[in-house]
Amino acid sequence: MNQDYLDPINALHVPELADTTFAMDLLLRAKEGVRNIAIALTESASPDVRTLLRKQLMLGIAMHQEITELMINKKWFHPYELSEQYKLDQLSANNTLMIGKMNLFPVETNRKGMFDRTPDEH
Amino acid sequence: MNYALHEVLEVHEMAAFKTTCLTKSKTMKALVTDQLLKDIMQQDIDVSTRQLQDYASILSNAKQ
Amino acid sequence: MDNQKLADHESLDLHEVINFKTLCLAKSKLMQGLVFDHDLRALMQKDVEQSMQALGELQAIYQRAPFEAPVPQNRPTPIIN
Amino acid sequence: MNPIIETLTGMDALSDQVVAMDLLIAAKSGVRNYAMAVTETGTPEIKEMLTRHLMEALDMHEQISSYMAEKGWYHAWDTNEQINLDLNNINTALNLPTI
Repeated sequence: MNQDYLDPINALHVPELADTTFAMDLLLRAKEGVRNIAIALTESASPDVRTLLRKQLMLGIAMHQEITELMINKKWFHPYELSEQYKLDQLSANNTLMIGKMNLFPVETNRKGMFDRTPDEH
Repeated sequence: MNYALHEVLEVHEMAAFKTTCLTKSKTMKALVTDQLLKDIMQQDIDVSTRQLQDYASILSNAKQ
Repeated sequence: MDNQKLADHESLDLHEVINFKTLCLAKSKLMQGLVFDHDLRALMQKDVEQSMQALGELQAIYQRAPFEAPVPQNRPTPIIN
Repeated sequence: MNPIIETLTGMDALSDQVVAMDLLIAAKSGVRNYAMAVTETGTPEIKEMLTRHLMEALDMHEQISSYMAEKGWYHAWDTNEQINLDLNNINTALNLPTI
């Protein structure tokens, strides 16, 4: 693996990789959101809570549909061609595994000093 | 009409669930005495019947 | 009915939904700075607006939870020491 | 419930309540199942159908839960009362004769 993260070759395909990841994240969140609201609905008894949750459920389903269509149009998601989808799944898993192996933050990340207490506390 | 595989599986899942629900509601309705509960169950039976017909048409479309 | 306290179980599920929505809002807002595609960014912005609206409405109802309490200005325990 | 079956099974104490509860649980799992299914589909035709079914399942859930609340079989706002009812039902179920 190329250990030089500043090597311009690494910038190749980054936009695709980033956007497919974020779109997938958005899709999974939309999905999770619909399920969460549906479960909350089966637990709610107050009429106004139910009305609100129902409205948000419909919005959530519509949002899920929009993301699905966007991802299909951009060819980031292939629900109808499973082997295409398989390739994408493996690719993004491999790419992300590669990132996982990188030592991205070699220096101390504790930034507490930057948010220190107010001056008069000393 | 061509559907994605996971969609067909999902519809199959719902059809199986609804089939048991409908069967149960139909048999249980005979055991109930309260009229209001009977009405609700009849409504459930009607709705479930319609839904199952929807599934049947989707599933037969999916069959090649 | 409208100003009545909520039931225990529905308050707990509201808690789940609110926390989830909060995280979603934060993610969609922050990730807009990272995406390249314009359509995806526009959709994320739409999600931000919808989530803000939804979160506000959920908060308003959440105030009627049986365990509601006055909200302090900051988180109770600072991690900086 | 039908008096003959009631006495036959010793369920006179539970009667319609069991059936209503079963219906409530079915409606509840229905809503959850639909929410799962709806977020797994992309074809508009299937999605619309499942969304419509989800709404119908929600209506059914609402109807049956308010019916049970009216009958005093379901105490949404009083957890203690609900626990008492649960304990009662547990006992009745435990004491049912096995045929």
